[in-house]
Amino acid sequence: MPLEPELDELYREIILDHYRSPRNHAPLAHADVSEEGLNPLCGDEIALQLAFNDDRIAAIGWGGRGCSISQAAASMMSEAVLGRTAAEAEALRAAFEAMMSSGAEPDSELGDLEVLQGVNKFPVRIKCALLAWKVLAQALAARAGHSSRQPRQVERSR
Amino acid sequence: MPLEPELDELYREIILDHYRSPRNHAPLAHADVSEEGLNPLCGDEIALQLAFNDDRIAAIGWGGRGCSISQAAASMMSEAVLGRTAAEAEALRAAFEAMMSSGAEPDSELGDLEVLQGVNKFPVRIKCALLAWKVLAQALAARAGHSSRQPRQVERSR
Amino acid sequence: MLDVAAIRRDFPILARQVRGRRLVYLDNAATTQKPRQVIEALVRVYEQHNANPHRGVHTLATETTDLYEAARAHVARFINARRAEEVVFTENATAAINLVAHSWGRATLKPRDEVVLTHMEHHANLVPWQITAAETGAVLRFIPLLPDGTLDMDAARRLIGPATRIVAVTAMSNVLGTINDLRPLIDLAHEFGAVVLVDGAQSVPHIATDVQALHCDFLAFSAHKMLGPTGVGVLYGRYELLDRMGPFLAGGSMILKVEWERSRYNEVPWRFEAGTPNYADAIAFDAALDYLEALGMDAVREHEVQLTAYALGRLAEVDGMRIFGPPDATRRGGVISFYYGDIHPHDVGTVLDYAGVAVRAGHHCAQPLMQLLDVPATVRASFYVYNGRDDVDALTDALTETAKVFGYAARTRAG
Amino acid sequence: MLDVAAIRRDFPILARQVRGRRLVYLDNAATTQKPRQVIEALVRVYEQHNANPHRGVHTLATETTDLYEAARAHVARFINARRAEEVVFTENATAAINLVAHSWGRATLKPRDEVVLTHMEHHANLVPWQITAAETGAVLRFIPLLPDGTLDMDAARRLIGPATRIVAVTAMSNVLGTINDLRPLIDLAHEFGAVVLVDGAQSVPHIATDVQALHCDFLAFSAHKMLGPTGVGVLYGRYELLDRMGPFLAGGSMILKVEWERSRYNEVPWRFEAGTPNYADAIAFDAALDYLEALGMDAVREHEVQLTAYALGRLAEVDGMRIFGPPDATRRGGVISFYYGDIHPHDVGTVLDYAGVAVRAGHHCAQPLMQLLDVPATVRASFYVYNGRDDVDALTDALTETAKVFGYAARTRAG
Ligand SMILES: Cc1ncc(COP(=O)(O)O)c(C=O)c1O
Ligand SMILES: Cc1ncc(COP(=O)(O)O)c(C=O)c1O
Repeated sequence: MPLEPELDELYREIILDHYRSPRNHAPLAHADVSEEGLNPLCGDEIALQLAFNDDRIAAIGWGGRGCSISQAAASMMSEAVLGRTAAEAEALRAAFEAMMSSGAEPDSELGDLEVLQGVNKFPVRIKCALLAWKVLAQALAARAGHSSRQPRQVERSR
Repeated sequence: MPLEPELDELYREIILDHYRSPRNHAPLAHADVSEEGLNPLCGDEIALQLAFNDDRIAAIGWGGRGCSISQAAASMMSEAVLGRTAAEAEALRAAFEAMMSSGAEPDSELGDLEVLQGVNKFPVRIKCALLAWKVLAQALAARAGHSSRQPRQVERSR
Repeated sequence: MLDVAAIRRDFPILARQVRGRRLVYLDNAATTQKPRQVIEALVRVYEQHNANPHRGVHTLATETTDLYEAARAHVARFINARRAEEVVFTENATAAINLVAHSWGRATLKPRDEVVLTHMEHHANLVPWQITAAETGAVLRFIPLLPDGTLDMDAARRLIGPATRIVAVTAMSNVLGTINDLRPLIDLAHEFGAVVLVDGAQSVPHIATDVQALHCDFLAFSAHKMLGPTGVGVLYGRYELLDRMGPFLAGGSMILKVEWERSRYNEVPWRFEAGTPNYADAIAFDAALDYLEALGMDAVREHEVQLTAYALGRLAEVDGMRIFGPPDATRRGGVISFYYGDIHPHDVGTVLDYAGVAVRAGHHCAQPLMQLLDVPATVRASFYVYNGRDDVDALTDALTETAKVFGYAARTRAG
Repeated sequence: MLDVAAIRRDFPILARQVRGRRLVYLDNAATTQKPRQVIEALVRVYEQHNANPHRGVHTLATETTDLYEAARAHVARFINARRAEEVVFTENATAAINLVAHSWGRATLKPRDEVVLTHMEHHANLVPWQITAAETGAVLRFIPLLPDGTLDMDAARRLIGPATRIVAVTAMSNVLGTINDLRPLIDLAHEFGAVVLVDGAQSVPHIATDVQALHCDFLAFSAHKMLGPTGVGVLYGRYELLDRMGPFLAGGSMILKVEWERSRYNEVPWRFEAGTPNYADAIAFDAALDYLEALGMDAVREHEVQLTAYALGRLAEVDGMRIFGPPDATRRGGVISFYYGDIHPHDVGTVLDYAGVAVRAGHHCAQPLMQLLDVPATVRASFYVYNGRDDVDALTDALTETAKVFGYAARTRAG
């Protein structure tokens, strides 16, 4: 029973690599903002911390647990936004979400993140790939001062 | 569009006669027991009063409103039990209920009441024919001392 | 205009006979029949997709979830809600109103706050408010009716005021057929900061509904009264309102995070859908909406206005007929309640059944209104898309027969 | 023994393919598939009888009422209730438990009264009690689990005492498969005058149930988990208890006499069925009970014990497999939760789906239990009458494939 090529599209080697060796996977000692989110279907949880230098993300740390997609997506997100300004990170988030939700052709600036496009064929897993990014959006909003106090939920699972 | 014979079985002339000219259809001035019952489907209501002489039903009066079957049945019931002892009335009630519920061959002592047997073919109307008799049962029970204070409901409509 | 003959062919039950006669189904205000398109949609769920939605990653669960949420989105479009999340699926319209009486009412109402209802409410929009009022100390006020069966708007303007917290009113009476002019009532309620729940159980199936144009805060209705299966009701609620409401039924799916002693609740609308929803029927309801949209809700309304006008005319020819509700067919729905001579409605219903004509005889879940009308019950004939003039004729013919049985001197002047 | 091949032919959906592979449906604890006998019964209601029950004198209404009440009587026989009136139809098991938490709980519980639950309850038998406790001041107590996933009966004996008002406990865990030995618990509760609600959502479909032998006061379960349609739950309650309870949902049918300001409520069980019931699905549920009775509930149980034993054996051969719940198949139902190596259940579920194997991956509406098990979620395979050893083999084969994807060194020792 060989696996379908489609399944390989989901579990690309680079995704599994991030899953096994997550980057920036530790809490920050001094964070400017901390946000968390969860996906009630599978219990995925992501806690995210950002430290800024002026408007630039100077340090990022995250924790949580969940499936390979949610964890790899968080790891890749953390690499992708580190060093960017809030506005750049937000633009990247928007591009990523567009690729995941609408199946739009990936924006070339997404780089490695493009490997997650395969998740698009697995509607039920899209939420997994988006979780970390939603928490990022919360964190950026919180920093911009629209913070909601209590931990916000992210998306309802499908 | 001639009416079916079956329908004539339901609306026998004697039933319509009792419906148009109900017997004992007036409240008693001096009642020993008063009970009422209702059928929530069609809003049929029967209020019944009995006066006893020793153990014998010396006077009977009833009021209420409802369909031809419920009103005719009440009228016929009032004639049938007047002058009987509580035990005789109860026996008659049991015989009548058996005829209506199970389609059992009518007990010969039922007399005129037998015309209501046709209602048996109209399951939804059986409750109508039984309403007055259920109130009678309440009244007899009340007199025997098992009274429930507030007006009891009779049967749930079908 | 609707092509009634073609429509009838879609409804398998209409081929059935009752006691040897063609079934003339005129009990549509109670529940409607189902076209094969709806029955087939239901069969398709069970034969092809069935799985518990919202809880699984496997293909069947994904398919069922998508179909279920697509049904929700379709309902939202059908009533022009702003977003699908404004649609909560419940067991029936009654459960939808109970949800509001509980989650909004018990949390909001204080002693002496006023709940304004009308004298034409169905028990479903009366009894839940009695219970909530008893629990909170709120007071029920009732907008009375004018002799023609319409709401007394002058009285309404006196009743609705600063103490009013909610106005819960039917869009169309299931007894009188009256279509209420809701917009002025809703504007009045909003002036005083009250919210408005519209009982759309009788209106949504028959008249195009636009919750945004109506400005209502809540709307409740039932799928089974609009060609859909049983077991599905809808509560529409403005998102901001729903979002502030606590849960009603509790269990799986309506939670976000559960600990032993407390829980955080899910987003709207899932917060209000506890346990396994009746997804198969909700998905089949989607097909019922397709069917109605293909006919066109304006054509449905037009058809019923014409049929109702015809029926009012035919019934008026029957001697001893007392018809309730507004005389003008354009101001009422296709629901006609009447009392015939001195014949009890229950008896009329039985004789009509012998003629194959299914009508309702009873209090129509509006007992106190019966007292106002001073009748123990009424006979009610109600129409839908598959009814035609032949059905009305069957009704009036059968009424003539009824009069014969009861020796009532009924004559139709022109029949 | 069950003839699985013959049974499968009755289930149209089992002929379906998922991504080119035979559907191996192992998500039965979430919901079961439907035999054509049930689907046909549903179609028959709509094509031949459909009318609103309990409200009409016409033929269709009479037929529907009879079929609906016959379904109720059948449910009563199926669980050996004393009388049909002890069976209340609800939307699902969740709604049935909510009914008790509301109508019995809110009316009965006082501050510091104790509600005893267990650490293996489904959210449906936890969250309603959290809400009722918050409203009444009652306190929740939990019977803990032993390492093998059974209830700690010593702890239960310490917990249940004079302050206990209700013990609400599942007959079978939907995560661990544990079948609880309820009789001692129930006797203990009764000694202290407490009532007992049994969550039978997982047990009634799989094990012959006798409420009289069990001595339980309430029992809740869902039709959709036992071959029946969605949208039907059952609350069994001892008549004397139900009869003393006030209504929950309010509206049509549940009333006896309505006035503007107050109402008198109907008899049990109709007092608890407000509005138009989901009669079509209840009637189809009757056919599901026929189907199960034709197989024989003892044969169903025997089949599942054997299949579970086989599955436990096969899964134990898979390296890195952590299986939860009692190891003895005779002490558990056909529900097996596991964690496979370090692969997240969500990932396992996705890969299995590619093999056509539908399992559940998640918290199974038992989030706090997941914390006790110290896992974020589990994979759960659950069986029913149409499952055979080939399904179990498909599962274990697919697990081997999963390990390959994730580079996890899984080997089946004997596979
Ligand atoms: C043990 C248990 N209780 C209650 C429920 C709730 O059932 P339903 O979702 O049909 O209300 C379930 C199933 O989800 C269950 O497994
Ligand atoms: C005006 C009105 N409101 C509410 C209802 C209740 O609908 P359901 O019984 O489907 O809950 C009905 C129908 O019975 C109705 O006619």
